[in-house]
Amino acid sequence: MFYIIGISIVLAGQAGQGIQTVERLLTRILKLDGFHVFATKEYMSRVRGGANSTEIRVSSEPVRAYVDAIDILIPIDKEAMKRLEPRIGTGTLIVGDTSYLGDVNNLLEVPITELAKDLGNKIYSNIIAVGICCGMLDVDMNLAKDYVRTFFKEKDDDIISKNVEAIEVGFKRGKDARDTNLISLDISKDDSIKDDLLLHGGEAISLGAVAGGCNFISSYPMSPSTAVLVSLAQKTEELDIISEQAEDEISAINMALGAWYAGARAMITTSGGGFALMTEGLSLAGMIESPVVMHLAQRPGPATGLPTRTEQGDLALALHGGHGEFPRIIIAPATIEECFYLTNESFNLADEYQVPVIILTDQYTIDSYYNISSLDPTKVENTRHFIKTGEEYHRYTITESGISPRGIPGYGKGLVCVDSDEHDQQGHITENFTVRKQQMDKRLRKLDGFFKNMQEPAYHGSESPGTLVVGWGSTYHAIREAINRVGDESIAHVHYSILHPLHPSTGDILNKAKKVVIVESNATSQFGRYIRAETGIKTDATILKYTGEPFSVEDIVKRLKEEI
Amino acid sequence: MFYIIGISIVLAGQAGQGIQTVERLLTRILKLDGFHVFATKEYMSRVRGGANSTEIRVSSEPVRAYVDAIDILIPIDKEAMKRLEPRIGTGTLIVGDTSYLGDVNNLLEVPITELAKDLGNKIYSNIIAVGICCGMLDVDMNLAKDYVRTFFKEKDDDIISKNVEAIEVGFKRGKDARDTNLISLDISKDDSIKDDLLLHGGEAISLGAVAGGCNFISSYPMSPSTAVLVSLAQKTEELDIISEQAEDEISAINMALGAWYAGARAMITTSGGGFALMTEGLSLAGMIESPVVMHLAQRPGPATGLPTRTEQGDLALALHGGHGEFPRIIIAPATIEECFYLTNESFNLADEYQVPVIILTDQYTIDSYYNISSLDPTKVENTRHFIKTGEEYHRYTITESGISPRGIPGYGKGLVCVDSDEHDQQGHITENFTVRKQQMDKRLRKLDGFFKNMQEPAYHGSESPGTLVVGWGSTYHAIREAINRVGDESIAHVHYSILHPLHPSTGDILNKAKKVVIVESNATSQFGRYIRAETGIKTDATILKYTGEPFSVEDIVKRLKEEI
Amino acid sequence: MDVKDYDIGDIDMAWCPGCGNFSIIKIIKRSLAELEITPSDVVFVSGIGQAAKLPHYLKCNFFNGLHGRSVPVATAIKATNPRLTVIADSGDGCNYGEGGNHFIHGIRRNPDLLHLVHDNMIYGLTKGQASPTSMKGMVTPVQVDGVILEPFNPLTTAIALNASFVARAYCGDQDKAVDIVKEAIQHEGYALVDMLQPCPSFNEINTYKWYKENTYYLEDDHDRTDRSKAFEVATDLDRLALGVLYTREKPTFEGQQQVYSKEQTPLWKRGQHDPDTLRELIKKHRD
Amino acid sequence: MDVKDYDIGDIDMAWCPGCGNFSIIKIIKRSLAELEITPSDVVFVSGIGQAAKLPHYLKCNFFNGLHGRSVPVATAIKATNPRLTVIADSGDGCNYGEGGNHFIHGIRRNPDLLHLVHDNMIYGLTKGQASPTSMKGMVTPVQVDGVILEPFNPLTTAIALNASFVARAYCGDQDKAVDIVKEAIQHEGYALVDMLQPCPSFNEINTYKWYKENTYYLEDDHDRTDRSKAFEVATDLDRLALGVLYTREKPTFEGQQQVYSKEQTPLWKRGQHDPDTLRELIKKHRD
Ligand SMILES: Cc1ncc(C[n+]2csc(CCOP(=O)(O)OP(=O)(O)O)c2C)c(N)n1
Ligand SMILES: Cc1ncc(C[n+]2csc(CCOP(=O)(O)OP(=O)(O)O)c2C)c(N)n1
Ligand code: SF4
Ligand code: SF4
Ligand SMILES: [Mg+2]
Ligand SMILES: [Mg+2]
Repeated sequence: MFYIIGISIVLAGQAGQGIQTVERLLTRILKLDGFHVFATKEYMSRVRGGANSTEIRVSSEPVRAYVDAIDILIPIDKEAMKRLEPRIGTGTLIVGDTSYLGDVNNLLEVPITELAKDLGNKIYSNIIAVGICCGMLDVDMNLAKDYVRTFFKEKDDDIISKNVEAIEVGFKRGKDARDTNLISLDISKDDSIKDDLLLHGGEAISLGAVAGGCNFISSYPMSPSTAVLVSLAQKTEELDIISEQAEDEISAINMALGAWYAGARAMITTSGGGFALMTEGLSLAGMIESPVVMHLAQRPGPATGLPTRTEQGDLALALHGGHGEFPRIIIAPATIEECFYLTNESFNLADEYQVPVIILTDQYTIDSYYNISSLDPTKVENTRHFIKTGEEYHRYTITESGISPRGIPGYGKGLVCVDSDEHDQQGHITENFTVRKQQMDKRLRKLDGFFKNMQEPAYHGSESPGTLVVGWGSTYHAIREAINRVGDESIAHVHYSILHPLHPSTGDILNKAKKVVIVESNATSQFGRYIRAETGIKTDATILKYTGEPFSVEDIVKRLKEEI
Repeated sequence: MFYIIGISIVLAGQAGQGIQTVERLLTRILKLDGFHVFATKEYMSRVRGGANSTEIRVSSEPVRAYVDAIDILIPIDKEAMKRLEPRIGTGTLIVGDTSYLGDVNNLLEVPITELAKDLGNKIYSNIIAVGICCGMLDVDMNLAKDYVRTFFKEKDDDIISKNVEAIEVGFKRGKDARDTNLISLDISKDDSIKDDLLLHGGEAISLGAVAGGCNFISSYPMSPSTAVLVSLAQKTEELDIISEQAEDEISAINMALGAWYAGARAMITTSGGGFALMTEGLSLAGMIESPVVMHLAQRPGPATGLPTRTEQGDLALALHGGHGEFPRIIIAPATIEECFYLTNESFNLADEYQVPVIILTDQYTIDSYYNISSLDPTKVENTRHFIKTGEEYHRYTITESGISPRGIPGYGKGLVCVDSDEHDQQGHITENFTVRKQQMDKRLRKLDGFFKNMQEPAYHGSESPGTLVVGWGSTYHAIREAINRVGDESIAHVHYSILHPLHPSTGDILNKAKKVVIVESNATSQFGRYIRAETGIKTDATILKYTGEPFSVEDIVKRLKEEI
Repeated sequence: MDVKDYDIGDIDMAWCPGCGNFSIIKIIKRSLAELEITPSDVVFVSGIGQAAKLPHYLKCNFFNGLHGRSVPVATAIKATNPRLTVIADSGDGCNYGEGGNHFIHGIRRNPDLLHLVHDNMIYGLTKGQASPTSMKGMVTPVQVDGVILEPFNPLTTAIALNASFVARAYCGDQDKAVDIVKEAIQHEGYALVDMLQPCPSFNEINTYKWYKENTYYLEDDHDRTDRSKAFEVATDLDRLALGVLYTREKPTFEGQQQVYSKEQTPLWKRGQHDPDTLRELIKKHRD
Repeated sequence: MDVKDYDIGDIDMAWCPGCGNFSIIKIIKRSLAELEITPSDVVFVSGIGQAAKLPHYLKCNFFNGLHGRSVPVATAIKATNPRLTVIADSGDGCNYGEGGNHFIHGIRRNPDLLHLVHDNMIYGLTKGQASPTSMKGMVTPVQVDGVILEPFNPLTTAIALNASFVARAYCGDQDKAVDIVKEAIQHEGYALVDMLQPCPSFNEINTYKWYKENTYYLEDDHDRTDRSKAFEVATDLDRLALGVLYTREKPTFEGQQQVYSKEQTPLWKRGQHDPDTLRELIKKHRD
């Protein structure tokens, strides 16, 4: 059984040629017209030029993963083609202009640039491309035109009507191709999804943060994490949020800790290099038992690496960064919904356990999206964990749970004393060995209670499978679709969104499988190593990718077939 | 069989009371007189006051580990007593003045302060204490006096003779105690060790570094790592070394990388918090394939922790610090000799494999010493690995070994281009996925060749033991002596000085034992976890200490007896 | 309030006999008492060093964080709860060495803080290496040939950054130091007080005597608003000027935050964000 | 030498059309050519940003390191091999933001470097957030209400730190910029050139036109050794002075190293330390 969901359209051009506008316009129009959509983009670490592209999948059922195969390719310039060559197959229809495409197979010739110029300017090329897709997909034209009008509403009337015309011009070409049976696309529409949401992982995280009560963000820009800083900054008009661009990452994490100390719910967002710089501060959070939420959006390293590409290469850093020993929680959302709900939850967990919570995403998660039905900002109940202090308040009281009631300065009569040195219950420096051990033990038992309410890892398929595929974080949907495509009932899938502490059922789950295959976007199987460190179990095979590209469904299908 | 080597003398007082002078004087005199000695100190994170102490063990055979038991205690003030109380046993002879000691058992009353005042100043108290020890141990008085004269040679004649007098005054008291059979110490002298060396781990590392060709050190002061910076700075008069105190640790590591790039052999020295800050730079070394030697002297964390105490809590950080994936080597010297030879070797390894080499020590290693026969600066052959470049030189040529010949600017006609972004063979930024993978694979295979010449872990005892004790780094001698004391033939001991890559024999070695017990100065058994991640083997029991104190022989004996 | 109200009771102070830090803590207590500031309304933020231990010896809230990082922490505390009196208090090494970047950018932000720097021109706690303010030629165990770096001048730098309050005090002269510190606390905006402090244990050059001989007080008619003049005064290293060199009124960091445009309530008192607003924000993603 | 000698050949340049960086690379090539410096004798050290990509587009040795860290790397390279011409070359965010602490202390060290800062008053590569030098009020996706921080003034700061060469240039005026850069390279010691650069993609305020209207060249009779005067000139933000504002002769960092007191040989040429000296050092530990 070959199980392909809908079609994939790839639009490509230079940075600055409006590929992002195309993506936004087209996915919105399609969704409003009742199509399920998925979109992800890939782009170079530069501002203009180069070759960027966006993949849009359109389907009559939910579609949520990246595929290599391109059904329709609309390149707006030549460079784009070169880069996409490996993905162009015999079934790929290329739409565009021979003037820059040259001699290619399966060409639907549309003189996009010419048509745009006829409208008065080359810049309408991208909107024409949107129109072509709409035409091919038989989109409701009025809806498309309305959307274009709203989209450009800030612009001059003339520009608005030119854009509407561009859509029409493109639409006609697309419809022609359909009418002449050059292409035949049978994707049915589903009216029930018209009110669905379209938002990428970065936005879902920042919405999850505000749902979790986040009211302070301090960060230093770094791709691909900046999306979260930007989207929280944009909300400071409507919401009580302080957003500050720090001079460096070290300042950012220390500000966040100061903010929690004074009663805020603070977060930082960064990428690998910035996180490395923050690890001293992470260790400080461990020592002073400060809550803090840290969003680490991974990109390929080491060092500067590939700033705008994706990887899951910083798990080991998230697990072990920072000197000394202290508890932490690591979460890797697998879906847009989880980006929202788990981020929301992270603020409660950080506050309750007084530990750093690291949200581990990657460029792919940040920049991808698909339609989801809804997000409920009150579904996760927000709990508040600081107390009003009395005169005799001691910040680091020894308790059985390991959690000492947390006061904040200015609320109650007590003094709140926190110290990065080893300290006694009052927060004063100590060199007493017994006190040291008591405080260490107290800190290290804080998460013992965490297990009781811990979400089970997602499990699909037989409980004693022939092959168990293990994944974490952003590979979820690609694995799901790949397993569906392979269509072998003996394959099961377990997926981790809460990485650390590792769910205690892990050993049992893995032991029940004949063969364990792990999928990770890194070169050394960091999660596999971590599972082995925790359970002793070695995965039987690894499916790894570390080129900087996300896993495609085909990547996993191909390797899975080799492994079963 | 109860196996105690020689006696242990503890001298204690406030910071600033000259306890370090005492330690230095006494150990030198004893060694020159033919006694085997061991010394270690513990001190507070302050400059004056508090309570510091030094333990000196004296024996007729080599003695190299810390013990809890105190045979002779000479406190120079009251505070010192309080702190040492847990270590005072029924067999402890306390020497000093009732005026500050009060009512204690086993007191040899010597009015030290009075006697010092008689000599003209309270400050002679510490030298009198040295004299007492010399008297008790029947040291050659002329030798002691000569040594004191040389030791104070920079001082005024008057002060020199007062110090000599102080030694004599103390000596008489010590000898009296001996003559009256109050104490009887039978430790024989060994003339062959008079030329032995006495140097602490910090000094051995810095000598090892210069033997390895180190000619550049950039660092920021941080206890307990500063000793290495100081001792290299002190050598800049005699040797061609640039020593620079950086404005922060980030600058320090980046300077070291700049220095290697331009052809120096550079190192940094730091402790956990500083190392955390350097991890971005560590990752840079990984990416640009720069050699660099990093000395990480551990102290208890998290955060500021206990700045002058000891722990093995930063192994996970050394293993996983830095974002992205790249090879590194981690070495943890177990002896003074290894501090020297393995540091020497580190410069060759870093240079040969173009990787960061982390030398992982701790406060205990840095501040402890015992007599060793010699150190040979030419034993490790220094190899030089950079080449003269030709016009067509490419820094990152793909090679089978993964090692690309390293050029330096100004030597040859080639240009040396290094880049923190992913790069092509020439060192230019790339976003080509294939090139990315090639360069990643190249970097990750660099250490494949490392295994062939890798030193075996030290092994003592039966090859299929009932109990196998696993240790690493600074616990070596304490484990050795503890096993000797327990005297059970079924116990074997394997000890790691090269931690990463882990020796491939590890699984086999551990599997042969009925029970594996690991000894670590941390709370979470980081090396145990690492072994499990590598081999799947879980240690059966852990002997852990994380109070900030070093392991004593007794600690291990007690726990070992429980475990066998 | 009385100076005694800030006493913490019996605590072992880790400073050396004769250290300038003993005077500094007195200066601080007197300043707070004279300004009638309740201990529970003050937050001290320090880094690591001998100076940075000060908050432990005082009745106050404190955040004794990492070496070099007190300014960002203090800035965030003040922004989160502007009702607190926030004092960033640490050593010269901490503030001008490890924390140099935060010094610069902290000034640019202009939070309403007292930034008190114990300037003993040495690294005390780590046993006597040069600090950024150490004088040229000073020999230490690390600077074996003497300091060769140009000493860092915190005052010229702060004036160059157009800091809103720039002062130098000397802890050996408590009355005058109290005046300066009080003014700095009352000043709305970032206020630097570089507090000259002898370190008898490690700094043999800048002794009590040296400070006496090499400092002078600014005249009453010194025009604090004259930036160029203040700069010129600050460049003089032979005679160190004491007093308030420069002030400039400007809006504070926290004062300019959108969150305080309507109400002054500290963030912790505000509760969660309004769910309806969140729902609206989410709905926007329908198209 | 000819400007062409620095051409790297066919390479894809990641800069936007109309960017000031194209002028800067020309200025650099011309300066090097006119000073007859061989490509293999030059090392460029850059950080991360659009500016920091420059060394890739030039025939030279380069160390394109981490964001913010070019100054310590460059300092060490020069100290390790003083025969090389070392140029630290990066953006304003890189040097004054992330790298602010190295900027301060780099100046204090006074290595013989050209420190060239492409000052476009914006973070280019990360798509238009404020940089330390962004003007007040500038609205960006992160500074939604406009920049509220006091802009960082690199020139007043460098003069406050008594830097040995402080200049501002404008890349739109290549001839004059070449003169300034050449002088900075020839200057023995640390030389800051803050190079004003339009960023047509993200900075809509500081355009070519704006720079034309808001800059002027210092008169020939400007006294570069007058620190107070230089400071005053540098404080003026309405009219930005171009040219060399301040110079001060002082010994370089590498020049003061003990290793070069007898011979100038770069470290790599010296081989291992003498084993006999090492043996002596070890023997000292016999007592
Ligand atoms: C990241 C980091 N680096 C280094 C240290 C070690 N350290 C502690 S205090 C100190 C210097 C203190 O000097 P200063 O700030 O002038 O304070 P003082 O002791 O002179 O009062 C240093 C380097 C540290 N704690 N953390
Ligand atoms: C540690 C770290 N933090 C953040 C980044 C992301 N980053 C790359 S370039 C840049 C800003 C560049 O601005 P600037 O230095 O002014 O250069 P421009 O692009 O304007 O030329 C940032 C924040 C990074 N690479 N490393
Ligand atoms: S080291 Fe110096 S500054 Fe620190 S407490 Fe002692 S005398 Fe004071
Ligand atoms: S973003 Fe700005 S500075 Fe960077 S290349 Fe483009 S125009 Fe130039
Ligand atoms: Mg100091
Ligand atoms: Mg810039």
